[in-house]
Amino acid sequence: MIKLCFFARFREKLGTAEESMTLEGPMTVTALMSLLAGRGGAWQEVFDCPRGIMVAINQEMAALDSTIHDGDEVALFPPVTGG
Amino acid sequence: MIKLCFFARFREKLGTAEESMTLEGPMTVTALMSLLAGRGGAWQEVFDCPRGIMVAINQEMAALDSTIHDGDEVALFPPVTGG
Amino acid sequence: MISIQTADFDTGAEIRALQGHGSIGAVVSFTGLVRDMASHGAVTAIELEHYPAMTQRSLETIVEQARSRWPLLGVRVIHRVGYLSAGEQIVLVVVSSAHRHAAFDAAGYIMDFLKSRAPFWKKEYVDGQGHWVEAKVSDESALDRWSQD
Amino acid sequence: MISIQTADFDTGAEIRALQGHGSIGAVVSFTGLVRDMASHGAVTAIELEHYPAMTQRSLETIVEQARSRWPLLGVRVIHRVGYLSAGEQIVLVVVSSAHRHAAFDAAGYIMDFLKSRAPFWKKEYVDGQGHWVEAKVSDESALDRWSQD
Repeated sequence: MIKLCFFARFREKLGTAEESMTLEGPMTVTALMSLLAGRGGAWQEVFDCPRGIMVAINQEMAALDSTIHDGDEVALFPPVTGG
Repeated sequence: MIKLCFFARFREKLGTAEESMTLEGPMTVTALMSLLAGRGGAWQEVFDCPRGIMVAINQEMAALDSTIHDGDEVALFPPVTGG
Repeated sequence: MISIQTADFDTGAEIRALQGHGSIGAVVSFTGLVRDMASHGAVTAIELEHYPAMTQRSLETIVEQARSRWPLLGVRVIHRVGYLSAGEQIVLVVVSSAHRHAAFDAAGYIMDFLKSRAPFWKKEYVDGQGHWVEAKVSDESALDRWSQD
Repeated sequence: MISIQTADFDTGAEIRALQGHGSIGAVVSFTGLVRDMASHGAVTAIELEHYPAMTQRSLETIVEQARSRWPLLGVRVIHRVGYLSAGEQIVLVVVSSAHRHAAFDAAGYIMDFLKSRAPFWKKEYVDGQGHWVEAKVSDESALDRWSQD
């Protein structure tokens, strides 16, 4: 199981802040995004193109080719705009 | 007549903060410094070498080859160290 | 040293708190405020969302990096979250050092990385309508000036 | 906007006073303090001399130059003169702008020029002995980064 977290525009568009997901085996962030985009609707809109998507694994910034393992917390969000 | 002002280390070394001086005609800052150095003693020590001396004419920073005219206020001081 | 909070802060008190040490010669502060104008109209308020589990850690990393680059004597970072009205304070960075260039550079560095690395998202309210603020390319490119080689 | 005074100042109040305008997004402050150490020992106090007829004008010129380079919404400069004990505040520069880089750069610019162009001289007291502070080459060379071409 991994935990997925969505923030800001993504959270609103998807209508959910987090979910749990069963992981078949380690996969890249890109593969996870394809999987989510495959759900269609808002999921496809948000995750169809990896451009403009930031990812953190276990609260550390990660890259599109980073590997996700069982037990990870994976957060997907638009570029940050604080300060 | 011109007014001469001295500050900080110069003021202390010369034992005077300001004086009035009769000007024969327009002269450069360099010429004024030679004239002051010619007084000997502390004056010579301070004005013998123009390096490390800043000058302002009528409260504006000036250069060694700037011209001093009658009625000017000429300030001579070491490099500033405020802030 | 790092606070994420809904409450407002007292910039003067935070600056005074960093001035205690006798070898401090320079204190630089940055305060970010809610501007009343956006490209699409007058902003009445903003809403700041964050990623609680990650935000504190992210700011700590940024501050550690600043401390490893400059000899700093004190650092304070406060970032607010939740609803904030136009004119309200959003963020405070205060840095103290023996010398002014270290304090200026470190405060600028922390703000540049905070803007593009710390997980905060801003929604602006214009005529009662919320709009998520788009990230600016300039925030990402601002990091270039801190790249070492 | 520019004050030369013996009295202390309230950094927090000065920053607040510059935050009034709704289009302000960034306020940067610099506070300079009397450090308790010099190369030749522990400093107990300093004495600041200035050139009254010129100092105000000199600071005005520096602030005008900063205003012509960056879109500033407010500028406040306070420089103290006379006797100051270790730990006391010497100088304050506060700059407000719509954007943070303008505020950071303008505050840094004003301090760099103030340090090498404004007629103030500092005497440090170490064991009751006064020593005039020597100008640092780094203060003059700090101006290079502001040269435009």
